[in-house]
Amino acid sequence: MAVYQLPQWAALAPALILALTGLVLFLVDSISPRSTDRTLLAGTAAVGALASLGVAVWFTAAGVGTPTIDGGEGVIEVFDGQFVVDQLALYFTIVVTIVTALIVVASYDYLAGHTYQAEYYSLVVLASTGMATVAAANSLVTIFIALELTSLPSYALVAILKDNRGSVEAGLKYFLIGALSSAIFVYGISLVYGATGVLQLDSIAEVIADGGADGFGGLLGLGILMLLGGIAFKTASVPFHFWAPEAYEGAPAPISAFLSSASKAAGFVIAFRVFNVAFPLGEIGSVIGFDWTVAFVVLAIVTMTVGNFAAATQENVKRMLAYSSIGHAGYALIGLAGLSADGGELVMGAALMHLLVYGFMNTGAFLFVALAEHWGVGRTFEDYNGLSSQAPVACTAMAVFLFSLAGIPPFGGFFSKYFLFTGALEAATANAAMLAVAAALVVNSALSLYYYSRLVKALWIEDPPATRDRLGQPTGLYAAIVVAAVMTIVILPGFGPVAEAATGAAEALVN
Amino acid sequence: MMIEALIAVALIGALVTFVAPNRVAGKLAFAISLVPAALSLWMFTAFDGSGNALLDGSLAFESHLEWIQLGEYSIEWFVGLDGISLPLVVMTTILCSLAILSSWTPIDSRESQFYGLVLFIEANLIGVFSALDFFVWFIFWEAVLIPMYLLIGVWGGPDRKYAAIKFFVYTNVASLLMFGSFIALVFGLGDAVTSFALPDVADAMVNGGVQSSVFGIDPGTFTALVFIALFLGFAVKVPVVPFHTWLPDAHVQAPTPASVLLAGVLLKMGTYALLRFNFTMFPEQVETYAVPIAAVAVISVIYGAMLALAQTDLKRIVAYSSVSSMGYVILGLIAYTQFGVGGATFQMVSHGLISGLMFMSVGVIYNVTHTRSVEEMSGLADRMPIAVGILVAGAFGYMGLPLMSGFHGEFTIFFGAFQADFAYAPLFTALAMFGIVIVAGYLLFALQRTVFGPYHLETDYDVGRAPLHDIAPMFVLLALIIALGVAPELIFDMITDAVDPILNGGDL
Amino acid sequence: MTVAVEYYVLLSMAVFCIGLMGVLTRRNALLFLMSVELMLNAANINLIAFAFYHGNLTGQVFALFTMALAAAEVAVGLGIILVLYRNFRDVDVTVPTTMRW
Amino acid sequence: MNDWIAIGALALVGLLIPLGMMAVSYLLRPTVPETSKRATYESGEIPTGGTRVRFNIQYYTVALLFLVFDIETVLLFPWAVVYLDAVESDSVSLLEILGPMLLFVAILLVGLAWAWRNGAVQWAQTPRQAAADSDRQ
Amino acid sequence: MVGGYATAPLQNGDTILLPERIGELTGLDGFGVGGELLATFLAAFVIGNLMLAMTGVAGPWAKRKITAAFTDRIAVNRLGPGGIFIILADAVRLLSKELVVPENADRPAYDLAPIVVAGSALLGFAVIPMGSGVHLADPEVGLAYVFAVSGIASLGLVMAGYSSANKYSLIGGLRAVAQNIAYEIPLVVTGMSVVIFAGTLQMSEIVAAQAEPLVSFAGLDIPRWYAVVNPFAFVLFLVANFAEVGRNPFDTPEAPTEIVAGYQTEYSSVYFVLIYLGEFLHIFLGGGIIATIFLGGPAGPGPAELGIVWFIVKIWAIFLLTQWLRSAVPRVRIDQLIEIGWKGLLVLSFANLILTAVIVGVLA
Repeated sequence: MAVYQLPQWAALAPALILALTGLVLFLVDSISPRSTDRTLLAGTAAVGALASLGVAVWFTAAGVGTPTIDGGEGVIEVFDGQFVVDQLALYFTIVVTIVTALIVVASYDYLAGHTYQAEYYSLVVLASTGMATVAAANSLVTIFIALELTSLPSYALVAILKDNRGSVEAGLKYFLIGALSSAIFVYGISLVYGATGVLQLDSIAEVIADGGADGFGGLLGLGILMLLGGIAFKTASVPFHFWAPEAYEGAPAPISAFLSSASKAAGFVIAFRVFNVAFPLGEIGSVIGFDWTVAFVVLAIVTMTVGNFAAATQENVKRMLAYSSIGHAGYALIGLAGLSADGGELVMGAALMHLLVYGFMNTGAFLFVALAEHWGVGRTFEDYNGLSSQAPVACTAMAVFLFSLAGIPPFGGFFSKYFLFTGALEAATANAAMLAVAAALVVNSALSLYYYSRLVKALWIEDPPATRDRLGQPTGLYAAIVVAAVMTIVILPGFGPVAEAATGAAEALVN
Repeated sequence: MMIEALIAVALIGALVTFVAPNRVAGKLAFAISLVPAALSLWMFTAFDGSGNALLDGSLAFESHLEWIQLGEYSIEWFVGLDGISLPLVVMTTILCSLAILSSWTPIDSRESQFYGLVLFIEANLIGVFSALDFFVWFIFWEAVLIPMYLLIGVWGGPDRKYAAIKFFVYTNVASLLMFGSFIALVFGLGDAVTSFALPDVADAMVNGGVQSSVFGIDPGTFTALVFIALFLGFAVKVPVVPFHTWLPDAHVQAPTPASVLLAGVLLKMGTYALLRFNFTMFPEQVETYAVPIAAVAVISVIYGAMLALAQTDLKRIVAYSSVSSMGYVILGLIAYTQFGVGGATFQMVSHGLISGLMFMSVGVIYNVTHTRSVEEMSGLADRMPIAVGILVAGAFGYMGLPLMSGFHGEFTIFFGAFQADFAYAPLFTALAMFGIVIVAGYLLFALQRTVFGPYHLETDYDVGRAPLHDIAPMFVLLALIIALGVAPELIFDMITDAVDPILNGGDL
Repeated sequence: MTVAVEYYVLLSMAVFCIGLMGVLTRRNALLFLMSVELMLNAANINLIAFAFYHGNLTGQVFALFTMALAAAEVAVGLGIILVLYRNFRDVDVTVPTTMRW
Repeated sequence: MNDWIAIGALALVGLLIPLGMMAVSYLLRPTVPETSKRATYESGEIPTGGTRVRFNIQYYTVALLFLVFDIETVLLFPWAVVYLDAVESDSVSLLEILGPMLLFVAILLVGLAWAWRNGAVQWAQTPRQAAADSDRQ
Repeated sequence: MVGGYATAPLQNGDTILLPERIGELTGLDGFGVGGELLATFLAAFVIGNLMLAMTGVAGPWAKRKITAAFTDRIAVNRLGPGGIFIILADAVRLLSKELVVPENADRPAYDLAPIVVAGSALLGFAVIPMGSGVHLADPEVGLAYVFAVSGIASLGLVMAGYSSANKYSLIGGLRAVAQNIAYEIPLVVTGMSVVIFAGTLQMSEIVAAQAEPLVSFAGLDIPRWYAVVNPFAFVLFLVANFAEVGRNPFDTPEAPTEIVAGYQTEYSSVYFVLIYLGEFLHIFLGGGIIATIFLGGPAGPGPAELGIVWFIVKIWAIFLLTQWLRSAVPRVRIDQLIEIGWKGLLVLSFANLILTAVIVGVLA
């Protein structure tokens, strides 16, 4: 495989390709600032995203990251281990790039007539660059920088509808909370640095293992909690979740999809890597006096409950989806809550699978909202009544997304949720609190089915309002939605490789 | 690979129909649905299995495929047929084709979507009856609900929203309970099973069962809990009193073909699952809980019949009567004798055909009279003799007249129930038999009111002969019913062959 | 004559808490932004002090990055606050409550 | 003696001298209260309108631009300091020490070019440009 | 405390700094820390007053003389030789003027502004080696420090402009900031190209690096001043510096005849003196920086003791240049100014930086 000959830093190719695409878009806009040639711009962005997706898949296939024992190439360290390209990195790069591609294609129609085409696309691509970098970052420095590279464009993107009060307000709130949480995050980093004197994750673990941080238990613990705060923001989980409904509702729908799928995934990859690599459960407990799994157990339960119960009370579809995405953040947190000193890769792998499936179904759901906004039918459940009689295909796709989000067969969401459930049960043998988590998962899923099916009811069963003019069929949006729907279904029979990749990544991380 | 072919044909057909233009959708769907029907009939002739699928019998058309290997449990694509499932599959395919045919008249909006969903249901039903891995089975099982929910909700009667939601919620809660308990069971079995393949689980349960205590519950209690949870989960589907309340609403509101499928096949899913899970994997518990279950069965029989007696809406009558017929099936299962279980299985098939027929004929009458109320019509016989004739024939089948499949089904059930060795078995049987009288009562009453006597119709539409594509499916069904009534051994032999291992605890 | 690291930590903690108080109490978006900057600089104080203490340059380099990122953050934030003012004629963060648009 | 203490001392001096001068002038200067002379100076005319005039939006854009470009110099300084030693030592090739900075500056220049072309640093606009821009606002 | 790093910023260059010098002279260094502190303060005081004296000379007297010379007039000549005593007269006159504070000026910003302007300008001189041991402090980050503190002034200016509650002041202050930030970057980046030569930020080191001759032929040797080595950078820096200190042709912030007197419109009496002083201090500070990093600092023919003389000559030369331009070159418009800064100087300075880096890299 040609991966051998390439220089080390070429392992970051997916991220580099994305960055290059962003710059190219900027150049295009510099050459002709007034141009709103959507085909060119969206095309460039899509090609970039797909190219980096292809590279990431190729690397995975070529066995980058898989241990050499299993005939892989082993983990590639770049820039003295500031970045590592392992299965986890590639896995999340794939997730992010898929979502990005979908978003870009969908935006082609959504942005019709918008003035800041090039800016929009380049910001999207740059944000996904940050996410792809986050996936590979192996030092708190690179993590923080990549995280900011993810956040800053997102702020601008949320507020990109300059004359739309909702969008601007959303941007403001997203930005304020984001700035606050990143300040907390970096302060946490500084405390961890103070306790250990290093910032590279594996070296932190070594220092802790050698008892280098014994004197600074409190400092370290506080630092870890603050890191948790920053991560909670990115993943839109309690206690930094309250920006999510506003931001998702106000933002242009494709951006909401982007944030709620890709950005969330980026947050989780940080959580997974930092807490597994830097603060391995075995030693950390003795140093800081408590196991961070406790924090995650609480966070998971609270997050999923808050998200789902809030979602159940919404009248506005976008808002409902926003809260439900909070709930899903809670599900994914199980992956960390279920860890234990000896393994737990199953539950973590389940979380990874869920994030991948979620990337499809949630993106699709938000893109359907984008379609509805494109049609201008309104934003509440009532406004969606009887859309199926006018746009059956899109509504079928939406039904697929919603049922998959609810975790009903025969859709991808079912398996990922099931594995989370069983993973939680398995972890319960080591940590009885996980039984509560599993119970919460079941209860919340049942609850979620209620409000998801409400929307299906509105789409399919309710009668359409008397007066609604014909609905167009925007190519890009339809393409993105249909692709997402097909993938959501196809993942079910094709779940084997997904599970394999996810568990592989998790094992490499946990052990 | 035959089963995959069946499912694939139905699925692809569903997709094609879904995007096809509305005009051709009906004919297209019917044409497509003939393929699985023909295939399944061929499979019926080519059937070479023996024994029970779960208790290491030899399967027909078996196919294994590694799917997901995660943790210590493997999930695989595992389908196959035995004497119990094959008749049901055949019945499903035939009934679906006929249902599609019978819906040409009533369905007049968004046809392509309607027929697409019907074909989608057919595919999943085939999957349900042929799947032998729990996950494959469960996925098909759940996948049936969504399209049925939409069928009722979109094309149903005036009160369809309520009915659809009720159906959806009831069945989903039930499946959640069932799913959770089964997963718990598999975990409880510990190292005895390494996969979710039903045969493995059944094997582990029959010899050995749950050994160690699970989540702090001692094995006995745990198994009992799982048994009860599963039973409740399926009871909703069957339905058994008191979980039957969703059924009349769903039936009354659903469009004719939907209720045909609902009564004909979906209810059988419940009894089939009961047979596969509770009555195959939990022999001891069956013994233990025989009396209460029998009581429930008899109650459904009598209570369902009583309710039917009180109705004036033809569809409601048939709906409640199918509740009581399902009661017979449960009774036969709990009897746990060859005739009991075998008869129950036979009754599933025959009731599927008969209730299908009844709903079709009611539908035909409704198509022309636009009412289903017994009060509003009378003397239809001289206006639409053929349809009414078939209706009467179906009703006789319901009452279990000889030479009709109903007779053999019920007779064997009672015969088996008498032999059953739990307390008061004869008493229960006698009570259940009394149910037949009531059935005869309400059916004859309804028929007398509607078909005989001078012609009169409140809603004055001009009632003419029903078109051929309405009558034809009913003829086919009637033919099948009579065929099974004359020669039950057509399927009864393979059924008993598949049932015996259950009763002898796995060893033939 | 060097100062013990504890004092730096205390200082940074104080600055951080001042920033936090500002974030919690201020309603003016600009002041909010300044408070956040305070918090970031508190982190910088820590990083540099600890770099001094541990005798490696990592912390100082990271402090440089933090500054750069803080500046970028402010740039984006000011932009957003500008459009906020254009739309709401105010920079009070409690004014925009039109989320039911 | 620490440099920074010396600098602090100078700062102290830098504070004391102005204060001293203020004190001196406070002793010397007269105060003749008269409201008219405290009016805002607008060439002796009656002050019109508020004094917080709305000014060109470009002041903001330029300020934002400055924020970014000024910080990048912070990142360049360390490089500039070590550059000579790095070049003279044979351990690293010229490309290794020069390449990253070139890349960095190149990215910056892309940003500058974009800002330039999109009129971020363009102060005054001809009516035609304004018209062309109006659809972008 | 590991390694050379932690202690590095504390140790000085090999140059003897003014505090020690004074400590030795006055014998204060015998008195421990207190003595040292006092010595340091004395040194700072000396430098402060030196600068004050220079601006005093420059402002009321030299400026007039030079301008007059350019316009072929005779300026102040009554008091003392060449009217030198006008300085005292002006000082008294200005200090004894009434202080008129506009009615809706917002204080204390209005009062703080002059102090900030004057004080910040003075701070810069701390690290500038003026030869003959007149060198207050010599931290490793000298150059960066100078740029930093010289930036503070624009804060004072915008404070002045904003707090005076006057249209002209406001516009002036904003212009000052816009101009400062527009030319700050070229300034710093060009300074960076010098750092590439010197390989350090320490002022004394930079000066030392310029000491040895570049080329020497026919007995006399051309010193390795960076103005000679890289004249392009020198010119760039000069221009940017004029803009920084807001002198012609870049004096748009004050721009008499446009906006009355810019940010200092509403200032009078001692406040005016302070701002005025601050501006001149800035001119000299800019001159000092230029002299240090481009003109070899105090270097020059003759014994090293003459260093201070040479240094003062150099900064006065630059002051002369500013006055020359003031009377020779017309003022640019604000929009031209900004666009020259962003589209011209910025790009040029980056080009200069890259060019320097490449050349240095290739030569070495």
